[in-house]
Amino acid sequence: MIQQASDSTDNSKWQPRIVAFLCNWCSYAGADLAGMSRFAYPAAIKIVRLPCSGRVDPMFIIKSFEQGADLVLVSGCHPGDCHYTSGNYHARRKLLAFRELMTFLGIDPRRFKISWVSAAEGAKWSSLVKEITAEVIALGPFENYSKLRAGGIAE
Amino acid sequence: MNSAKVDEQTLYQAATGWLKSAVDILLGAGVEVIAPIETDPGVVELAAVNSSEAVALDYVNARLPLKRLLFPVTEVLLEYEKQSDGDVDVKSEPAASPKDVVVIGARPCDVAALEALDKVFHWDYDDVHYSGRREGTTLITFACTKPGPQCFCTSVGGSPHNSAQSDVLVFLEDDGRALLQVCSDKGAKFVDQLGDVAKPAPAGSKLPAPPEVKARFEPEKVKQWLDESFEDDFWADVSLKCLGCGACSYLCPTCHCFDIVDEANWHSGQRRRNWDCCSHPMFTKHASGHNPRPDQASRCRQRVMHKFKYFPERFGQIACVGCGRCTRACCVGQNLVSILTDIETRAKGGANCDA
Amino acid sequence: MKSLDKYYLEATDRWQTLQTSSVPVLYVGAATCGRAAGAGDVIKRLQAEIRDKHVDVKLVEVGCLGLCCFEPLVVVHKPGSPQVCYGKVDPDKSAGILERYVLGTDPCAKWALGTTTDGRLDGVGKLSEHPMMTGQVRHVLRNCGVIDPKDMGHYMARDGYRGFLRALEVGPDKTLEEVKKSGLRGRGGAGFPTWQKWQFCRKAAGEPKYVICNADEGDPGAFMDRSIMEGDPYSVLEGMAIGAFVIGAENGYIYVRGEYPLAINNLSIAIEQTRSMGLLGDDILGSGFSFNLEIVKGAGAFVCGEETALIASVQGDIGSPRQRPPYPAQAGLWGKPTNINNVETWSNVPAIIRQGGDQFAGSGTDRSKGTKVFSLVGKVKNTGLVEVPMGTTMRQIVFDIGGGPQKKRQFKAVQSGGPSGGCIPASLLDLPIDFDKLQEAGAMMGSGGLIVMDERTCMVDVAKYFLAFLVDESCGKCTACREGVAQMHNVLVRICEGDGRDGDIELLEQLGSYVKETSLCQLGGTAPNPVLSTIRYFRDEYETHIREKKCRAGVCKSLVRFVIDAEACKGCGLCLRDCPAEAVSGEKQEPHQINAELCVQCGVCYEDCPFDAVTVE
Amino acid sequence: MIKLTIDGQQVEVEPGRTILDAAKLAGREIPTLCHHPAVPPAGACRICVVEIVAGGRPGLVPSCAYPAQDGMEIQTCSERVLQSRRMTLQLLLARSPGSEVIQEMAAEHGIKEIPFPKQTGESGDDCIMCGLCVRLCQQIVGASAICFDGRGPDRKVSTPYADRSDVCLGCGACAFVCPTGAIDPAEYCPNPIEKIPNEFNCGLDSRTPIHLPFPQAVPNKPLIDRENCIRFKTGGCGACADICPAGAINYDMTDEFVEEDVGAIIVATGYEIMDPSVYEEYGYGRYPDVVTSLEFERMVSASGPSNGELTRLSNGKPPKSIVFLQCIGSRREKNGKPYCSKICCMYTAKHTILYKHKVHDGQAFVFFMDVRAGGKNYDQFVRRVVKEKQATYLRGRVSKVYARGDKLMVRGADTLSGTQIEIAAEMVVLAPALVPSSGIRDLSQKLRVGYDEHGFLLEAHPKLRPVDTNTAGVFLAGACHSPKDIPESVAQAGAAASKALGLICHTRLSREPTIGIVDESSCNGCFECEGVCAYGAIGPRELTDKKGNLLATVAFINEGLCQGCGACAATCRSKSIEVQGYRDDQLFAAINAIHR
Amino acid sequence: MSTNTAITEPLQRAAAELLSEGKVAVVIGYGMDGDSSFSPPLFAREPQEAERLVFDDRCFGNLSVYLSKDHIRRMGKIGIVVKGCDLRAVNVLLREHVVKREDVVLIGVPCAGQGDPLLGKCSVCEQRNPQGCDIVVGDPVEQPQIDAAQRYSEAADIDAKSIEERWEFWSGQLSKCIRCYACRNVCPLCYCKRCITEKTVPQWIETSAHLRGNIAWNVARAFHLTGRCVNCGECERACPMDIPLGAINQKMAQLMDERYDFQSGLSSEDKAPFTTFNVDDPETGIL
Repeated sequence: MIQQASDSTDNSKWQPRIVAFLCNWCSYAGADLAGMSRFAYPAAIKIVRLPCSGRVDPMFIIKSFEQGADLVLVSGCHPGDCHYTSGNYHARRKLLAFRELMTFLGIDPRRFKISWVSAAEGAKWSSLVKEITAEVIALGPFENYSKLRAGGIAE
Repeated sequence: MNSAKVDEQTLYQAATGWLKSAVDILLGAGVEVIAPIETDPGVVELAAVNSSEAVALDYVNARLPLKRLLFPVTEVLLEYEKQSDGDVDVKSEPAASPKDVVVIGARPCDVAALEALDKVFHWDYDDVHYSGRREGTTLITFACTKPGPQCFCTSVGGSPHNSAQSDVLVFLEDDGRALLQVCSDKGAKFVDQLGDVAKPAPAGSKLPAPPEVKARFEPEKVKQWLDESFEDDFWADVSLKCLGCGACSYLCPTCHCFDIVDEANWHSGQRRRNWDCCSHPMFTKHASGHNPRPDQASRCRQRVMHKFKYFPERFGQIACVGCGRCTRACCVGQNLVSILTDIETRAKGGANCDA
Repeated sequence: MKSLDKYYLEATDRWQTLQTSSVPVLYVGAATCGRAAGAGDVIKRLQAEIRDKHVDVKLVEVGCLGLCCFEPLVVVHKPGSPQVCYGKVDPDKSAGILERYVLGTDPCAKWALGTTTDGRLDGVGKLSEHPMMTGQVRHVLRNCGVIDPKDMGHYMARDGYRGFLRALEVGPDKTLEEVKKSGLRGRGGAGFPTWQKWQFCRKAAGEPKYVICNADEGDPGAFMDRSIMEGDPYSVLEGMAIGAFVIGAENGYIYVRGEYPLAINNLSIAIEQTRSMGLLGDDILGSGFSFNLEIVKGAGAFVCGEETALIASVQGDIGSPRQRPPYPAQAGLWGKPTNINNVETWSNVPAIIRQGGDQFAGSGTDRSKGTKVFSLVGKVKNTGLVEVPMGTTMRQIVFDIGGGPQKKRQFKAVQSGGPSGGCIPASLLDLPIDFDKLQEAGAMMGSGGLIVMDERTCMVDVAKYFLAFLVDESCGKCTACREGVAQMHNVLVRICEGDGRDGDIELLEQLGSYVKETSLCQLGGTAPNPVLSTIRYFRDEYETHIREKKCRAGVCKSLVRFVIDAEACKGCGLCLRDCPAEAVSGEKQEPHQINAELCVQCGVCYEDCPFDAVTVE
Repeated sequence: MIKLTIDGQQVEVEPGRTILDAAKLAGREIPTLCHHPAVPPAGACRICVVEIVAGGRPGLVPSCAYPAQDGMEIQTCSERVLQSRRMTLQLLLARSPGSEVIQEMAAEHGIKEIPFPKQTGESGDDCIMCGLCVRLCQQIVGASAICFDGRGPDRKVSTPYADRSDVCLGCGACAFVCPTGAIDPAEYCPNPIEKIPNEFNCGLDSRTPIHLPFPQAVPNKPLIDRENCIRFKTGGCGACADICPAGAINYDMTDEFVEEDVGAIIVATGYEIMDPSVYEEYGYGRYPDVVTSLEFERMVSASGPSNGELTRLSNGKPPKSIVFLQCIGSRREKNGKPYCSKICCMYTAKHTILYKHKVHDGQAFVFFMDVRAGGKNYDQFVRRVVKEKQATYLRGRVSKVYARGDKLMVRGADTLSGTQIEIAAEMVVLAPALVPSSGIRDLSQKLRVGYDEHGFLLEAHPKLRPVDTNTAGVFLAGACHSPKDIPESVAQAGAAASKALGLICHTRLSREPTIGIVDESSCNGCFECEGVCAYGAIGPRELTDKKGNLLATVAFINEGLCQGCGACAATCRSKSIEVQGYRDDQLFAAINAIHR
Repeated sequence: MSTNTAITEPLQRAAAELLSEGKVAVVIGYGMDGDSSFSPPLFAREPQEAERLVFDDRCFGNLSVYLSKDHIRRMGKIGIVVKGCDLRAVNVLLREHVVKREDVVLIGVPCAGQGDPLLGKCSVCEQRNPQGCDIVVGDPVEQPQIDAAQRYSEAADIDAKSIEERWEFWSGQLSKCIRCYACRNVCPLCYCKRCITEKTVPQWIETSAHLRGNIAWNVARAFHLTGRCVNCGECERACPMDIPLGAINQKMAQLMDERYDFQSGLSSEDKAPFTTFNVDDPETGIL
């Protein structure tokens, strides 16, 4: 573990890790479409499939950071398109509030992205991933958090 | 361990500026110096210092007790990692061998509390994590000059000038000088390190009289009642307002309950020991869902019983040093002294008065 | 009860004292009729005289004696002398009577109508022997003009409320039995047996029950009820109390026309006094029977004399009748059983209970018992209230009591029963007065109005007059009355204006019988009577109007041409002076002439001429 | 029961009934004027008199107001009766010579001449003073806005103080009951009489508060419109209950919530048409002769407001030329609906034929964008219309409709010939866009069914599940889903029905296992999960001990309704809900895996 | 310290009456304790015990926390002394079905503010006079008009910091956390039978008192109170390590107020912001 921590702080070897929570019906299908349509996008993104963006508990994001994510993305259906009618509306409230909480606590909000990508937006997915990957590369490793993996108060 | 006692306690007179010299000397010797510093206005905490300037001298007691230096709030017991071949590599040694530490300025009650911790961590099993740190720690205790309103050390066998478990007990004087009472070899070593700064006190030098801390109850009487009052309604009454927040236990210099958890992901992890608290409902909750201490009454009772009955029965001493932190920290005004005096009244057959 | 007895004693004592007063007492008839004739001025004058002369003379206002043509009337009690009744007393005369008779010795015989008590007085006969009084039997009117209507003591002293007390004593059943025995029939016009009406209401289901006094005296020329209410209000109250007791009603209403303020005033006082004596109110004399009375003022609609319209009016609704059944005895005021009797009926009751029904039944005819009060008006010498036993003939009333037509003119007919009654021609003058007999003759008793007509009365005009009244008074609810009566009136107008056609009489008859049988209420049901009875007896007059275009009575202006009989004319110039059209010419002492072109047929000359020299051509 | 004889015929009636009631039972007709079964009788007009021959006080009595009595013998048309009746009619005729009702009645009674002068002018109007209106207004309506003024022949029916009084409700009941039609409420009602528009006829005519919703309604029974019923407005009236022989009227009935546990719901809320007045250029709402297709449909319907007679609303004459405008609001990206309303092309073709049926010599024009006649035999139908010259089809849009004289000028383009066209029409029929029913959004939220930007409900899948919705057990039929014609709607309804039956005919329900499960031991019962559940799948469940004591109320997820979205799981603070297949530990494992 | 006799006396009377009439099994109020720097909770179960109830300017605690405690609820119907601010917590508890309205008798006390000087929350209190109580003792106090801008001031200092400074600040503060959970246990709204931090399968939050675990804990705590927290400040008062928890809570409350026009606990009928939504909710920051 200590070894790992030093790995991740070594910028030369560092590869960004993006955790993406995608809803099954729109964004996951959109990502799928991007694949089928042969839209290339960076491999830094690791997709976790969920039924709905409304399924995302903000603690998933904290969990992801704890596990070494440099950036977390939650993506769902466009408003009004939710397969479950309103899951994305609930997600929108919660996740935007969560981002405010992060911001207030000094947890860099640029490390957390929300997007709406429909099943038809393979191209958008591809460009979105490119965009955020470029951004996270520019930001560098999420050191504030990676440092924490070495321990807390008494260590 | 601090079991070796000097045959004769020796008094030294330290000159003005002794503290600065002591800190400089110790830091120069690569020793980690822990001392009270004011972290927030009115809040004093024992923490590592780089110079003597930050050391706070005028305070009642540190917010967190001394115990946290020897029994940290969380510590790694072992680490493990899955190897590429599928084997698991386990490191069960303490992460690093502890540095020598000198704690300057803890209060006598906090220091005296270590006796209880020593007994627990060195009882049926020698806890290397604890004892390693305990060995390497020298305790230069500052005698109390201004006890706080909630202090009741004298009721539990202590005193503002209690030297128990201290290596050196320091009596600060107004002019910056101090009387150093050496209580152990470690203490002697410390005084030696000071060189000229500390000279043997002139014969006949007298220790100042301790400030008054009124004795509030007799622990024996309390125990006497506790011995036969496990089922008493008193516990339900006294615990009514208790929210089980745990602040009392966490701040207690003698409380030592802990929980061991694994924090891991799929390929590596740590086993940690964290403070725990008998006031929390989860503390005794079984995996089955059964909780032998199902309510706040039984948990409150446990806390009092443990300190004033079980611990004395097992280790021959009360697990309370009268620092008063529990009462100060309680946000619903639960007052340990009131509870104990109430118990004492009951022990004497008196009426139930305000708990 | 004890206090009541005591009061009776006191009242009797007071009454006796008044009757045998040691100081002179002047009784002034101050009912509406008296006041209209100037009784008010007389009273003022007498008061002033008494005050100025510092004499000890009592003045008492009483009701109407019925001698209306002699109003104002003053009855003088002078200690030691019989009481004398003076007629047509004006203020000067009253001062003279005071001066000369009361304070002096001259009985002023020329003004006196007669004595009212025993004893003789020079030059003054007995009033009971006065032509207008002979033949009269005064039961209902016994107190009128005798007692002070505002002093209950007077009534009590004359056996007032004894009937009611007896009723309370014997109970409703026996009381009703007495009424039945008496054979009393409603005096309002229809002559329905009173006991039967009471019994219907008594037996009808529904609580509470009500009794109502119909004091909406609407017939032109009728004023019996007014006189009773003004002169003897207690008898009405007592009668109602007895009726209510029999029927089981706890509330009563007196529906009085608003045009009778004095009657309302006297009734109110009487109610208050009776109540204060404990004879009205809750649990009367501990009998358990409660009875409260209230006066309701009518607004002077003739139709409100009809029972259902009256009830509607009491309820505050428009005074329109409704179809019967249900009858008021079943569903009247507020839908509850209600008994309505007229003033005279009610005031007959106390004596019946007091003296027993048999005594009442002792007078009158077979099927019409007791007496009947008539108001005798029209072209007759003595007008006034007349109370005669049933069975008296019309001739007796008109000629004996009334003194016959004025100016020795020819009697033509009597209109009986007001606008809804009919006329009785000379040929039927000997008909005894009786509900059924009058009905047979095509007239009706009505409430008792008798209008005497002489040769100068045009019967078509009379019919037209009454019809005009009825057109005005029809409520307009039902087609038959509203349209039928109006059309009849139109035909009559046409006839009187000389536009009568053949068939008009038949049309009138046809309409008349239609209106009679098709109308909703008895206003319409009787409205054609004046027409139908005049056609029946004076068909020739109609024919003359229609065919000859002539009105022999000289009334219908379009059909009249006045001429002066030169032989009879003495040239007095009266007609010349009064003619508004200056159509009369002629020198004094010479026969005058009427210029037909200027004449407007107003008839002034016709009326004026003392020699009957003006005639109708 | 009361037994009486009427014209020799024995009848039995209940006590309290009138002779008129008895006569009706006996089948004897007695003329009436002032009588109305709903209004207490007055016996005012006297036209209904009959003769009591025996068994009562003999004479003429008004049958409407006279109670039938046991043993009565009644003649309804004896000579005496007829004489009276004839006289009454003569008198009434004199008063109201112009009244047709009286004239007819008089004629029936053989009256030719009357011996009275006929009145003219004010007092000779049609009012026969029967007072039915007065009684109705006072006793039934309870408004007392009409009264009598004066008495005798001068009696008049008037308003209090002859004024326009606010007590008048404007209900028009007086005019309704007036036997001679003498009342025009507008003369005295303070407010304009608001006729109740007949909804089914697009408000082209009016209806009474008691009405049949539409012809052949199911159930085919009248209903009372509470908003307009006087009983509910003033507490008066109640006439219908009085006269209903079946006693079927119950004013206490109220709308009620009926709760049913059902296994499936089919939504078939249909459509509404868009209000075309938003397009000012077409003049709808400004010119009476510009109507919607639905209004036109009613106007040509035999059961419509004009009984099938097609007339111009402006002047009542048949329109000699008519222009049908297609796509009013449909297929219009800006200020309209981008979709095709689908049914207009076909019904307009039908309308042109109907028009020709009504106006043989009329000329019809149709402005269209495309003729969309995709359906079985549809295209043939339209072609027939064109071929048979039922109508002239002009491809193009209309830019303006404006009035010139009594004509409507329709200006448009014929894009086929490339010319500007102006047609002088007498009627213009608009085919407005179909829109979903106005309450659809509320309903969709209740049913947790999605809707598109236009408010049409969303199917679960446009191709594979066109009848289902994303809420299990809710199916769609008809135009609530999208504009549809009848065959399509019927087909979808059949499909929805069989889907619903397929669902409920089984004792067990098969479904995806990805649903939420509540950990009842840790659920707090705060029901925040209920708030986020789009399916109403979450409800309370009471946990009891063995004795039945309530221990806790916790959330319960109906597994038949749950769709497994997991919003509840994300909302649950105590983490007491897991979604099968997307459990927290499964997701954490996925997050962990990023370390590889 | 000054006892408010104008409230204390009627309060005692009302409590004694409720108890003697058996309308409640216990009245939870404030008592006097000379050893304490504030007036601690007092449980009156007998009418005579009501005499010990006081109301003064040291009644800091939010007694509604006891409404969810089993050992109190077992007593029966609860009478509870509530200040206007406490009532907000009661409203949330009602909304979340923790207590039923019929199971509590709310004894409202008008409160012009606690502490000398006034506590921060009291100086911007908009609920000085409790609304909707079963009983209100004492006369209403003046309610100053509070500007919406004044409502949230505790977070202002931190808002002024840059992201990095904030991280610096909070990592320092949160490092202190010893995970005693006093903040949770005194919170009236942290009534979970099993706290998220106690859930071990999976382990949502590391229980060790290192900064990583402390951040997770404090984020979870703050987020679970977002849209619910009534800013009573008990967590901060209870925190033995003096972590400015109130600032976090206030920040989130401010967000709910500004973004969704929602203030928690003003009514027991309203819907928590995270259980509802508007189609037109703000979208800023979504890609």
